[in-house]
Amino acid sequence: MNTLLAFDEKTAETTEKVVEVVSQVVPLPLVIGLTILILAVFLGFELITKIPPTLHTPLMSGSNAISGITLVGAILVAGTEHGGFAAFLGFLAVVMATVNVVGGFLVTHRMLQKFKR
Amino acid sequence: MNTLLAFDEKTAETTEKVVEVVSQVVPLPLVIGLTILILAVFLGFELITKIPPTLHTPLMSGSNAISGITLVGAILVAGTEHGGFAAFLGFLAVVMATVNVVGGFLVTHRMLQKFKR
Amino acid sequence: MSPVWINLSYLVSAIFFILGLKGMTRPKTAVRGNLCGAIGMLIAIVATLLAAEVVSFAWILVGVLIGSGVGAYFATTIKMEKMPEMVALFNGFGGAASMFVAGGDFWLRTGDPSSSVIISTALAGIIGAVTLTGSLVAFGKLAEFQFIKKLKALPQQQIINAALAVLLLILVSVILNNPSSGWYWLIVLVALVLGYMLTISIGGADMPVVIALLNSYSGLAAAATGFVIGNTILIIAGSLVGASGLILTQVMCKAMNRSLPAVLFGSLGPAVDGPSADEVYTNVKSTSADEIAMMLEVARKVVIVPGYGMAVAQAQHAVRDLMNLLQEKGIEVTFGIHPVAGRMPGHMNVLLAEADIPYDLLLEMDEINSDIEQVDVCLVIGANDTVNPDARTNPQSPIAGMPIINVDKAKTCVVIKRSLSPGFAGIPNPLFSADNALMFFSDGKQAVMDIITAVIEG
Amino acid sequence: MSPVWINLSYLVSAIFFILGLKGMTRPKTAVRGNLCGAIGMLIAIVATLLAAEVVSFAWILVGVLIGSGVGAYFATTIKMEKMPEMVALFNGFGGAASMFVAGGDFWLRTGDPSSSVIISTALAGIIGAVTLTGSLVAFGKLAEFQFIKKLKALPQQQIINAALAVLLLILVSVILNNPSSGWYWLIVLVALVLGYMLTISIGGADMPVVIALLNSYSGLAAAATGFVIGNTILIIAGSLVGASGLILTQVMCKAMNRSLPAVLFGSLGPAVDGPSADEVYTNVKSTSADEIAMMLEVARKVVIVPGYGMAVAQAQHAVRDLMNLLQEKGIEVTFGIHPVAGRMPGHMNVLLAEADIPYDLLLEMDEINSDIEQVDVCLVIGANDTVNPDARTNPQSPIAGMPIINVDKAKTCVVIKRSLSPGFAGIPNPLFSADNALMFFSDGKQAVMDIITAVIEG
Ligand SMILES: NC(=O)c1ccc[n+]([C@@H]2O[C@H](COP(=O)([O-])OP(=O)(O)OC[C@H]3O[C@@H](n4cnc5c(N)ncnc54)[C@H](OP(=O)(O)O)[C@@H]3O)[C@@H](O)[C@H]2O)c1
Ligand SMILES: NC(=O)c1ccc[n+]([C@@H]2O[C@H](COP(=O)([O-])OP(=O)(O)OC[C@H]3O[C@@H](n4cnc5c(N)ncnc54)[C@H](OP(=O)(O)O)[C@@H]3O)[C@@H](O)[C@H]2O)c1
Repeated sequence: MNTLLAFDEKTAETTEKVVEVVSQVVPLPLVIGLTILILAVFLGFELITKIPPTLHTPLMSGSNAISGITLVGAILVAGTEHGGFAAFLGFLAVVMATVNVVGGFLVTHRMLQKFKR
Repeated sequence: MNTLLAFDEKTAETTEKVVEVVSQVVPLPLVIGLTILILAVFLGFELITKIPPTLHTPLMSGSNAISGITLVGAILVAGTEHGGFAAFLGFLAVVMATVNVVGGFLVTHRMLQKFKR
Repeated sequence: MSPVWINLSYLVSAIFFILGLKGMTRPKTAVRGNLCGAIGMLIAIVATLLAAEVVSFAWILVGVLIGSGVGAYFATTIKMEKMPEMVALFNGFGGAASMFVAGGDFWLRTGDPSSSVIISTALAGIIGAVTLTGSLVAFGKLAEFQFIKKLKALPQQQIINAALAVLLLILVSVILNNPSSGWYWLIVLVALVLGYMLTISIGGADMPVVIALLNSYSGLAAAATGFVIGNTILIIAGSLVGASGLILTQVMCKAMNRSLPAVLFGSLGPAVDGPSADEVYTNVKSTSADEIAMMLEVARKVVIVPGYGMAVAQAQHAVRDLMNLLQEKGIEVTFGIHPVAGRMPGHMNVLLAEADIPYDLLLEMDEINSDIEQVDVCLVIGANDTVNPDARTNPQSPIAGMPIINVDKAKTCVVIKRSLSPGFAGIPNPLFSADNALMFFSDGKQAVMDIITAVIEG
Repeated sequence: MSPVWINLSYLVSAIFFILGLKGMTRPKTAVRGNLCGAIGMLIAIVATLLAAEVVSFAWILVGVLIGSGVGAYFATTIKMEKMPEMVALFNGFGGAASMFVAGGDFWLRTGDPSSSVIISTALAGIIGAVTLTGSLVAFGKLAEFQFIKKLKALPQQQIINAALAVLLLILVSVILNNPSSGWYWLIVLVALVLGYMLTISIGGADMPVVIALLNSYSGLAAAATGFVIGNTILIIAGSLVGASGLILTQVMCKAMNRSLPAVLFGSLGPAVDGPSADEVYTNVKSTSADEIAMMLEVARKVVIVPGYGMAVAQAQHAVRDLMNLLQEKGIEVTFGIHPVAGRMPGHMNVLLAEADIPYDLLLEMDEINSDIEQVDVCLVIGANDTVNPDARTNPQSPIAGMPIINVDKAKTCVVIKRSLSPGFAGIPNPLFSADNALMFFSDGKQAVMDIITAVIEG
């Protein structure tokens, strides 16, 4: 069956139906996630090996701030309609991730301004 | 609905059914494809700016060979059970892409061997 | 906002993160790079807030307010010298957040999750938990809390750690067949203990490596969470951070000539069979600010080599004043920065930049070493292990092979520190009794100010 | 093989491509890098052959056999001088393949394809078709086929091109509402014409830029095809190639001090108001092999600057012999390589490497220029535009601002070429009548062999 060609008489119909239900969002397939991971890791290596030692401390605090991206997940969990325990966990995650993000970017900014000239 | 969390009572069931039908392959969503494209382009830029001018000719013929990756698509089209005109187009594509791949890698190899010492 | 648009926003956010890191490759563009990263974060957050599945905003709002307050407070009040501690602490928060998100998502799941989701969840929990307790220990050790010092590694530490790791593997295979939240929290609990156990046995001197590694972990935890909730931006940003932390770890290990496993599982403390301090310090000559001022006034080339002691003494502003004074007299002043001077990579650069010392005067180790013989006076301020010639000459030394700044090869070398006590590696330094070396025993800041006064008056 | 495994194989293949490009960053690892790329390709192909939807292998087998035969024949028999032509031709094949794949897939579709699929298909067709005819024209121009020379650009070329582009836009909006194969082939037809039109008006001297750009296009066509069939490896590999071609284009444009639009749409041919050859060539002194040999024997530093003429004359092996001879006499010989010498970037490096000249003797333009005043004899072999001092001194010159190798600043400069006829830019070169310049009118290879004989005999 021609699924890799994204074409197939039988599946075409079924797929279409689902597309309606989950409103065009299909859960990210594992292999695709891995592909994105590998590309990003390689890209990260190339980018970061170019950063000079002078900037290694700001790099550390800055990338720390970026790892606060998990805030996105925290918001999704904290904002769920089901509430309860999960929402509380989400709340904790929101607090911690926000400290990470806000504190990280701010302190990096503070440091980097000294390097401007 | 909690689709971004890949969780939802109603869709969970439907998704599962489809997963059976299309045997875990869902057509690549456009945004995901774009994400992969952007990551690969950035990675390409970082990698290729590091290649010294001495190797620019082999780089050109080598990346030419890589662009023959369209052979993968050619095989899918040429090998389809539906045959006919499409398979013929696929055949043409297979020939051309193979020339590109085989010729490209071979000639690059020939050139690079001179650089070994 | 429809999911397609949200995902497009995530893509834009990823581009901003990448451009942000590209900006960090040069001091001139680094501020802009950091702003880029912050904008990327903002885009991702706003897009998520607009997602259809986010329906109740109370928790989120309160959480963001608290978090912003705490984060902003720390970021604006922390002293530059305390950066390592702060990074360690924030790292832990990042790991904890991922751990909670994965747990919350698992709690919400009703259907039978696929095994890849379960494994991702378990990974996010494990890495997040290890990051949390590991970072807390690192924080405690860097801040030199007394109670942390009292906590000792257990005798069979490595075996216990291995047992915990095996236990985790078993628990993961259990949760694969019984996907219930209870098992998740048990896994997290074990991982929390493991994180503590792994770091408690590592010496304080190696904490910067641990922090960088945990930095990498906090990124990986976010990436694993990305697999849990099927979110590309978490995977991309997490991977970038993962790569960043790993590279910094490598940089440090190389600068200390040690392998990562040696840092993580190696023995610590000084080599027992090394020479004692009394054997080494036979020829120590101490000097005064006036004498140093006289030497400086006839010098043509002066190199200042700062170390952790400069950070402790907060001497960077005094050092800047000394530099200006000498430059006015036509003396060439540069700085020799060892890659692991201080308590985190780039630590010295940040401090000196804070004091408005132009970064093009901060030379890397190799550059300084290449013509250190031409240097008239080398002023070592609170550096110790990074200028210990034993690393070069004594193959038995615990720091043997570590590249150092060869201050002992300068014409004269003045070492400013409070006593003959050792640096973080805990070993004596033969530099202090070298023929061309003079000791100025004083607090770093006070010493530099005394020298300034002496130069002005003399 | 199940789709998951196929996709995993594609991921492995992508990693090999990336490692391959990383290998290309150093001459020592480049062979391995290229092999890596080939292995990546093999993995992708084998995985695809094992896909469930590939059921009939006859066409594939025949196609692969023919393609391999043709490819291997060209690759093993082509002369190194002809690389630019070969790359141009192969580029075209890559574009054509993507165009056929997209067309074949479109033909196979039965349901209503989504608009993103239609647009991707149209893009693959358009880019592929433009790449095909563009590359064929580039090939023809480089191979200097007579009939290509006779084809002239139409008077209102730019307007026609714009009209074709608009027509394509209209056709794409049509096919969006009537997704039928007929429209697809009409689009392809128009794009084929556009590709021809765009390149036919570009001067032969700019063909290398065009080839690099088409190289980039062939990658983008593959990436677009990846969107059509939902295949990640096509997207990744295509993007890598797209980036590669674009960077090479930039490199060349910078080395010629021209913008890409100026290359693609700019005027061509010599500036009409420039000085004529008769005005410039008033002081031309010609010399002989014996005289050159005498100068070489008393020289301490010799720099050889090759250009396209060396490729035409296939003089690289003779040059190698001359180098060995001079080195035996203790004379320092290096090579000055202009980034756009020859007919593609790195052209000279490949030729000289073919003749076993170590690549560390091949210096880049800036390096050579930095102490060219110390050079006793500069031997220019078949280079012209890349050593034209007008670029530096005459702001009116069509090549004004192009960085050149300043051979006119060497103590003596010997220029080997067959006549006073101009290089690819078609403008006279004041170097030839400079006071310190001597012309040796001869075929490049013959000239070098004559010099060798003279040196040996003298
Ligand atoms: N930076 C990193 O990323 C990193 C990473 C891993 C490991 N490390 C380790 O950290 C160490 C860094 O070496 P280092 O040379 O910078 O420092 P160090 O070897 O730790 O020595 C610091 C010296 O500063 C002196 N000091 C402390 N407070 C002072 C004050 N107020 N005024 C003047 N002097 C003062 C101390 O001597 P007194 O007590 O006598 O004053 C001490 O000997 C190395 O062992 C390195 O391997 C660093
Ligand atoms: N390499 C690239 O990537 C690239 C890219 C874009 C543009 N270009 C353009 O290509 C040109 C390259 O400059 P170039 O200096 O290498 O070459 P050139 O300016 O094209 O000049 C080549 C010279 O070689 C001589 N020649 C031809 N056959 C010869 C033979 N058998 N023996 C000896 N001499 C021979 C010709 O003069 P006679 O006929 O008198 O012998 C001619 O003047 C530039 O205009 C550059 O802008 C190159």
